[in-house]
Amino acid sequence: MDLIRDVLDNQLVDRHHRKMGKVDGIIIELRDGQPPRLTDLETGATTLARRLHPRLERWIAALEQRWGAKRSEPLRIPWAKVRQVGIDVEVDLEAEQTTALAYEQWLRNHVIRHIPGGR
Amino acid sequence: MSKLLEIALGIITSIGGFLDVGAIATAAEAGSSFKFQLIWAILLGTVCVIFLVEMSGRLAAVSKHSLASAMRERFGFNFYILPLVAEIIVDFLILGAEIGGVCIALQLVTGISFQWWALPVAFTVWLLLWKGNFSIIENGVSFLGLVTLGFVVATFKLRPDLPSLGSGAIPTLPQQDITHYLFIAVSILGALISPYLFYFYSSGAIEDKWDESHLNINRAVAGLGMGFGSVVSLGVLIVAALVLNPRGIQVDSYEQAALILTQTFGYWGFILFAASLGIVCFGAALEVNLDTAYIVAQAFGWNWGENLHPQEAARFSSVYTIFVFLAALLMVFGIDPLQLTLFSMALTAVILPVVITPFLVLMNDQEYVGNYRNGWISNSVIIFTIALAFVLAIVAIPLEILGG
Amino acid sequence: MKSWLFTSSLLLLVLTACRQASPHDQQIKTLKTIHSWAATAEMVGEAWTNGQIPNQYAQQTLAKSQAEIAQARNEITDTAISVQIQQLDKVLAQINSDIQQQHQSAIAEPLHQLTQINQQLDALIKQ
Amino acid sequence: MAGQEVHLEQLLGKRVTDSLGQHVGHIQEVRAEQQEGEWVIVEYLVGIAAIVERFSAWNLGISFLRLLGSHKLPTGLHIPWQQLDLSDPMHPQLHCTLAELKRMTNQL
Repeated sequence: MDLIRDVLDNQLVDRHHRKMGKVDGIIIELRDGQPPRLTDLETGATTLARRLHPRLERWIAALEQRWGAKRSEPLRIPWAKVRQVGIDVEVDLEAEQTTALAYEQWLRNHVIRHIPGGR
Repeated sequence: MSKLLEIALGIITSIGGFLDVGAIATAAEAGSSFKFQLIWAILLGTVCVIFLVEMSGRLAAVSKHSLASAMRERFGFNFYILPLVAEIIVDFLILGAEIGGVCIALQLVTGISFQWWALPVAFTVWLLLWKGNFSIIENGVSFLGLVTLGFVVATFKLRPDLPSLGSGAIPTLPQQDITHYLFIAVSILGALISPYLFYFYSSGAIEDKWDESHLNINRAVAGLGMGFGSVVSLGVLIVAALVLNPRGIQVDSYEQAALILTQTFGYWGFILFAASLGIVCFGAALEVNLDTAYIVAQAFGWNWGENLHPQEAARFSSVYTIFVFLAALLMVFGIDPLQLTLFSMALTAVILPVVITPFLVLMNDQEYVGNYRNGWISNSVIIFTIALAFVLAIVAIPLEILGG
Repeated sequence: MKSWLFTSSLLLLVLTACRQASPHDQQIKTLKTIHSWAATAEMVGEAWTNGQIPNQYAQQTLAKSQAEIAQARNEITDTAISVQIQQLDKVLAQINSDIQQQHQSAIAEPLHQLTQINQQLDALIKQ
Repeated sequence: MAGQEVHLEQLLGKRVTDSLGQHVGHIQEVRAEQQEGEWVIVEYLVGIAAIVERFSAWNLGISFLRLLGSHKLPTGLHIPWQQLDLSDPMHPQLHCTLAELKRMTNQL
């Protein structure tokens, strides 16, 4: 499996194929005398921003802490939850139960529902 | 739905997708300033756009992934951020120009200045996206777009001289005003080969749940739809060349373009022009606004879809809600719609290379398009378009600074 | 990256240099703009006479023509032409007020003058 | 080094040097395999060829190179996991020299 090509930046879907963001980061663990192990996937704006520029990461984190859902820490998904890697990366989770959709939920409950026709 | 009906609908839709404020404005400007001499630019742009639209449809039908998602997955976010930001900026200006086109149409008919119409028009665009679904957006507005065939009828009534039309199909440089000529040529190509069309079309194929069985429809729709759209553009150019050019009128403003059908159709010609401009720009405004929401949502892997209820895709619908009102502000501040149009078309040409180059990789990727990979003809067209786009990008920047 | 910047700025410089149009070319360009708007006004006048366009639109477009021509006039240095353009401005104002007052018959005269001025402008450009 | 956590996405594009400080290339791809029920990294791909591979554009790349008249195809470098020291993820370094790596992996 080519991690950069097939996993990083690919669509993340939950067990019902609901879109829950994309793979923004991959975490590995270095071990003595053994090959590095894949431990988690990460999804979240701060992880993504860090790849572009470390300063951008701090800005995004500050923004997220102040406004909206007030969540800036990325969601970590243990590699054991990964069901399938095709063009999409499918994980054995319930998207709505995770923090991956924190901003989606916040917007839905605080903004969209209050606009006529949005409910 | 029977396949034939689906094809017919698709063709009508893509006439609407092809024609927008840019296509009309650049064609009118080209015809009035240089007679038939820029016909080649429309023909060249049409061939490129047919191939690229077919590919974005094929990519979506086979891989079930839109162009934007595929670009982000294959090239990584750090690359995709380039076309994404560029496209958002261009979409912003184009959306402003499309809203401007609708406002001008309303000003022509009512006499009330276009600035006053900007927010009501933006609100109507938003309301349709908020309440409607994809097929309303796609089919409803495009059927109205058939009024633009008036330009084609006018062309026949004016009986243009065929040999001189034919000579316009071959690129030649004029004796004077070379910078202006090149600027319009770049703007025409930028208006026809518009990236938002590819992103929108591939997202639309997914909204319509296309699969491999739709590949023939895709081919017919891309070829015939874009072809018909191009015929209307040519009509605008030819009518402008026959009506305005002999009098020495160069289209610097929409008020001047509004006169091109009065000679042929009288009062109804004036109304027909306003209606065509208004409908085409309104349809395009819907598409550009939706397109921006598509590419942003797809960039981050959010849930998206015009067929979803706004609360099922909260971030997606927030994007188009905010974007359309921001773009309308351009018109509220009274920026000249035609100048904005020409500027954003030339700017489109600048961002083309970064949007088209990924086609070459994606359309040859077994994992995405499987057995439906590009043949050598399609690949050659992409390579040619990339080369063309690079030349345009290099030419467009100085022309833009010099103001054409 | 640096060499690329250098090349493109050089290209830009060359292109700008090429565009340093002679005063004569500049004059022709300005005349073309004036002619274009005067011809627009003429066409509007004709179309209005034939009842092919709404009043409001006719007035707005005439006003716009006047404004555009006034702006271009500042660039004209030749006094003879300048006088001619003042004349043009008067004619346009006359047409506009005729349209405002719905003087269907009165408009023929200034419209005829406008046609003549346009022919002169055309001849000047083609010189 | 054991138990140290590394963000793989941060490694992408990082310049690798060998034990003598010589330039090896930039990391373009990381390959993983399933071993005894868990996913582990087996090798790192470096160089232009790795980019081509990442875009799975091999056929296209090869025909393009033929067009340009090139007969020798670039292969890029595969670095086995044992040979790459990631204890400073900002500056990945080989445990051996570039020449040794090439000999070891029989490349080029």
